[in-house]
Amino acid sequence: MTFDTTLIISQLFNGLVWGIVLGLLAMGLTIIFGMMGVINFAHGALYLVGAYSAYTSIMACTQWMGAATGSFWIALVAAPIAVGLIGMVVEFFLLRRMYEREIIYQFLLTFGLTLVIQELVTIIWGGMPRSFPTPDLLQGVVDLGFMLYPKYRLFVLILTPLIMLAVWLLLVKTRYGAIIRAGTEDRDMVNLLGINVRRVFTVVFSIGAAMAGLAGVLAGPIIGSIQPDLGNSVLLASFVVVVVGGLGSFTGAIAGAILVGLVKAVTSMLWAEASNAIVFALMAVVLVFMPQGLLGKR
Amino acid sequence: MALLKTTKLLKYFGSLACVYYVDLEFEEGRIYSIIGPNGAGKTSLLNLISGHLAPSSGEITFRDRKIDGLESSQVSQLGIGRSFQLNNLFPALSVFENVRLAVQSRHPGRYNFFSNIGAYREVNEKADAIVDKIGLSPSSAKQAQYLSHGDKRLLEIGIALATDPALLLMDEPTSGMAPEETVMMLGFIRKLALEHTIIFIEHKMNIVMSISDQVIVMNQGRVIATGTPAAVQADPEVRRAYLGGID
Amino acid sequence: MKSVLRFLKDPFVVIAMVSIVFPFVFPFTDLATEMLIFGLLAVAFNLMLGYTGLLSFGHAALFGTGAYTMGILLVRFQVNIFLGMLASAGMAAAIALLIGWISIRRHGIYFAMLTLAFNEVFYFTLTQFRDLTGGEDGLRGIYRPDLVAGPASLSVQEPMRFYFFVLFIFLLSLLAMRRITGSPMGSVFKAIRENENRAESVGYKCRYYKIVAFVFSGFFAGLAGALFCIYIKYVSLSFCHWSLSGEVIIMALLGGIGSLYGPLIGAALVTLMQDILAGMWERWLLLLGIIFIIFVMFFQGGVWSGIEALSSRLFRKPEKKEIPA
Amino acid sequence: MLQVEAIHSYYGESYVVQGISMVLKEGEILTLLGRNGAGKTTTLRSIVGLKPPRRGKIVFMGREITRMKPFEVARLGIAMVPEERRIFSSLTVEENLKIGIQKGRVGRWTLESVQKLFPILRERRHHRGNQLSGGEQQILAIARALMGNPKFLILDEPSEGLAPLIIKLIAETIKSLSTEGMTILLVEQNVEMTLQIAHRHYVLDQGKIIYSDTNEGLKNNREIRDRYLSV
Repeated sequence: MTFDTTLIISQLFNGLVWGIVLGLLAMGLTIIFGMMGVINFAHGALYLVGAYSAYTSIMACTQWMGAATGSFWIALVAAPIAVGLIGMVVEFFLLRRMYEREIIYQFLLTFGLTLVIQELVTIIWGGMPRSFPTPDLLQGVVDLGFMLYPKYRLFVLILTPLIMLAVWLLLVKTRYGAIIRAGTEDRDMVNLLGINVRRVFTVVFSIGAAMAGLAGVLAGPIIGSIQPDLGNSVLLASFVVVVVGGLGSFTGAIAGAILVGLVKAVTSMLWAEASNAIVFALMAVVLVFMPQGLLGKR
Repeated sequence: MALLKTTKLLKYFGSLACVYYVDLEFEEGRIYSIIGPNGAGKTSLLNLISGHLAPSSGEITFRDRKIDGLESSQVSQLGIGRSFQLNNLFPALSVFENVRLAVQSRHPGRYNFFSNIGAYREVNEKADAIVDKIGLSPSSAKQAQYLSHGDKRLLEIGIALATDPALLLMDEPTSGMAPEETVMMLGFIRKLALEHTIIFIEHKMNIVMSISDQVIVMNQGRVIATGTPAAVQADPEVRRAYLGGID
Repeated sequence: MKSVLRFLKDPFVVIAMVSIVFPFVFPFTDLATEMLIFGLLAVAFNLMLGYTGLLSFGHAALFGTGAYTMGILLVRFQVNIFLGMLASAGMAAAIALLIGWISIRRHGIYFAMLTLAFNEVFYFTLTQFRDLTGGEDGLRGIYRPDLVAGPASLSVQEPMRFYFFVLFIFLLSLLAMRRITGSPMGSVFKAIRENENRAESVGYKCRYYKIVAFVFSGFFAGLAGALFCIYIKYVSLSFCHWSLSGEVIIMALLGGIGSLYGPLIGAALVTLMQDILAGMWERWLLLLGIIFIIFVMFFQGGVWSGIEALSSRLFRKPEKKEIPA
Repeated sequence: MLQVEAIHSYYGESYVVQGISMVLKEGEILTLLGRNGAGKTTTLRSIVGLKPPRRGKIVFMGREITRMKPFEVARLGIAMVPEERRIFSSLTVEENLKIGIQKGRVGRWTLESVQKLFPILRERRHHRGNQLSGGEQQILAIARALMGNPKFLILDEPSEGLAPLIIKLIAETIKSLSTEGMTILLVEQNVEMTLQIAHRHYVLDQGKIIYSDTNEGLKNNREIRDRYLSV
């Protein structure tokens, strides 16, 4: 009996960890949508790039410095920066020309981008799965008193909310954050106040992209092995999260992520194959009965 | 019997009442104008009548039939036509197609999905007649988005007319028009009044005073006066709330 | 002479003529057949995006429904081919009705998300009925039946014959969709695309019309699925995967969503690229993605509007867009 | 200070500004009058770079700004208070003001001095933009423009839809800003108000300037007022 409860609790914890990683992705999506009105279909691809660039950075560090000490921590910083830069390039050369167009076209542009990025990843890293190492420091398990739980997952469970909090504070408490929020409402007016809105948008998109990249790094050791179709399922899941939580709402994204993570954990205990479909069914139900999502505005 | 009647009509947006206990009666065959400063609740009142908004409480009856809570398509089918303050057209369709769509909405053929649209003679003829009536025959084949502003305003009304409304709601039909166009529009509204009951929102006082039978003055969601143009102009509360600072 | 010329200016006639001659010029008959089938799917899809303004991410489910229905009817009941196709299209229309009835309540991107969600749920449902669908292994044992109508029968095993059979169905469907878009109801679809609120204000219950558009679209998408099933003699879960929905969107946009025929060109191009490039380079999707991005950004009208502009120059039609005063 | 030389601007396909020229001197209050659709707002949008003219030239303090982006124009010291105020409704009053700050442009106006000028902005500093009345929004919009310490202030119909008392307050503010040396370009429908504060007027009709005169001149010209400006 005790064995069963431990199993259930650890499954719920897994759901929570997964949910919080999704939450990070969803928050990136939300920032991009909330600030720029763009539904970023390429978010999953950016997550993919995050995971792969972290992988490469870990391998490279290991090669140079011998032992794998610290290499994960370098990747944890380097990969989001790399992905953020990619986001910057994408915004600057592609998305920027699309703001005047209907939202569907921005959606389609990022959809095409997904194809391109995913293929590029396959070309660069090959189609075979690659195993993603867990950092030495976080190997093994911790005794939580009521159960043993992998150190790394616990680490993710603690670190991710801190990052979310930091981003949230940046957006809500600083003048730059106020500018970003103002930019979502009325670009022309912000421009008229002497602020280069285009640059603000570039920054916003690259922050959102970097968050997707970070989620990719953090997820690496959890999934253990990475392959080029990694982005797809995660993309769909994070869409579900933002829709369930309420498009454009931060708290909604986090609440939605945790809900989806837990639902997924519970269903994978009861009926594993159905867990994906049930998550989507959840989204459909929310959309039909609460079109603004759980915590959406308007 | 009043054609249209509102009883204790109330609409809240959040905690703000944009229409506050409005009781009005509209008789058939007259021209009513609604005036008031920005944010007085004029457009909201029109939206409540036309089914674009649902009231928070209160009742609207049209020919003794309760119409509050109906969808805008149902309200339209009952015989209330609506034109909008900002042009609300089918931009990539031609003038003729814009009007024909509205005519067709009253025709049983609208459910037909397998015959050529050109085969409905009476629909096409009526659409032509209305395009002619609003004076846009020369640009009948032009896409609505390429019309001049004044012509767009006319088409806006043409679409509303094409549904054969007994009651025509017009939101600032002359907004943004040049002086000569405004004069033409006035003549047009007078002509329409022979066949339709009209309620319209207007900012230009000389227009309001010259063509309305009844003027309704709103301020902060309330109706503060109703009556003939002369009576309303003389009303001290109206002068204070609305006319005061401007003239 | 003049009437002949006008006849030739009708895009439908041109398409019919080109596709009749095509297999004699183009050496890959099977590929040509595939182009027709996906062309039908893309045009069906565009009844929604191009004509009604609804972006569906669920057309893979409708295509798959058509294919599975056809496959199952063949394997289990050895059904008549025409009956089977009708049943497949009908089944897809029914699924479209179900998905549409719920999804249509939301607009824009929410609508797209809902159709995507239903596509996923549908996909999963198929994996669960393994006895019926063959699950992950796909449905096997499908054969291409002869065309049987009363006492007459005709074999379509030979590629060229099959091509013309598909072409027959294809042209029939195209004509039907042309009637639909040119009908009074078709004009309401366009009105919804242009300005749904105003359409509602003049008295159309738009929800109803949107569902009807979805059902029509589903019917022809299902038909395309059924044709694909007897073409490839196999049905797999990948037919229902949402990435196929994505591919259809790409086809439609590349060809141009502004006309009935544009998506045909897009479908033909994508199918061709898929076959030729995929043979040369495994990662051809990269090129497809880049081309797609370029079209989304710079060629809103797609290939078709380019062709139209060219042909109007050839026939010296007066400029379509009037110059405003 | 500002020279507009024969600018032509289009709105979509319609030819809205048909060769407008004007000159503004430092410290002066100039108005653009005319009916709806006369091209006033488009002229303003052309000046601040939101709608660059197709032809013509705009020079501000000796620098050509014709093709500059709006934020670059703003950084030179031109502030615009647009029609409908365009307050950021989800931001607080204080955040709205802070966004108006421009680094490198310091001067008389700071959060404190603006709040001193309009005490209501201090009282309501934690309210969101959408919780303000029309008059409060107009005040906030003006204050937000001042936060960037501009040399030249453009106001598009500041009195529109406001109560007489607020209109008076705004008119007085405009006047006192001008006595402190601010150059002001005002677009108005409310002719009475502009006659009380402006130095010179231009009257626009169908995209062209059809009349220009001093304040006294317009006051005495009944014909122009009746023909183009009567409410």
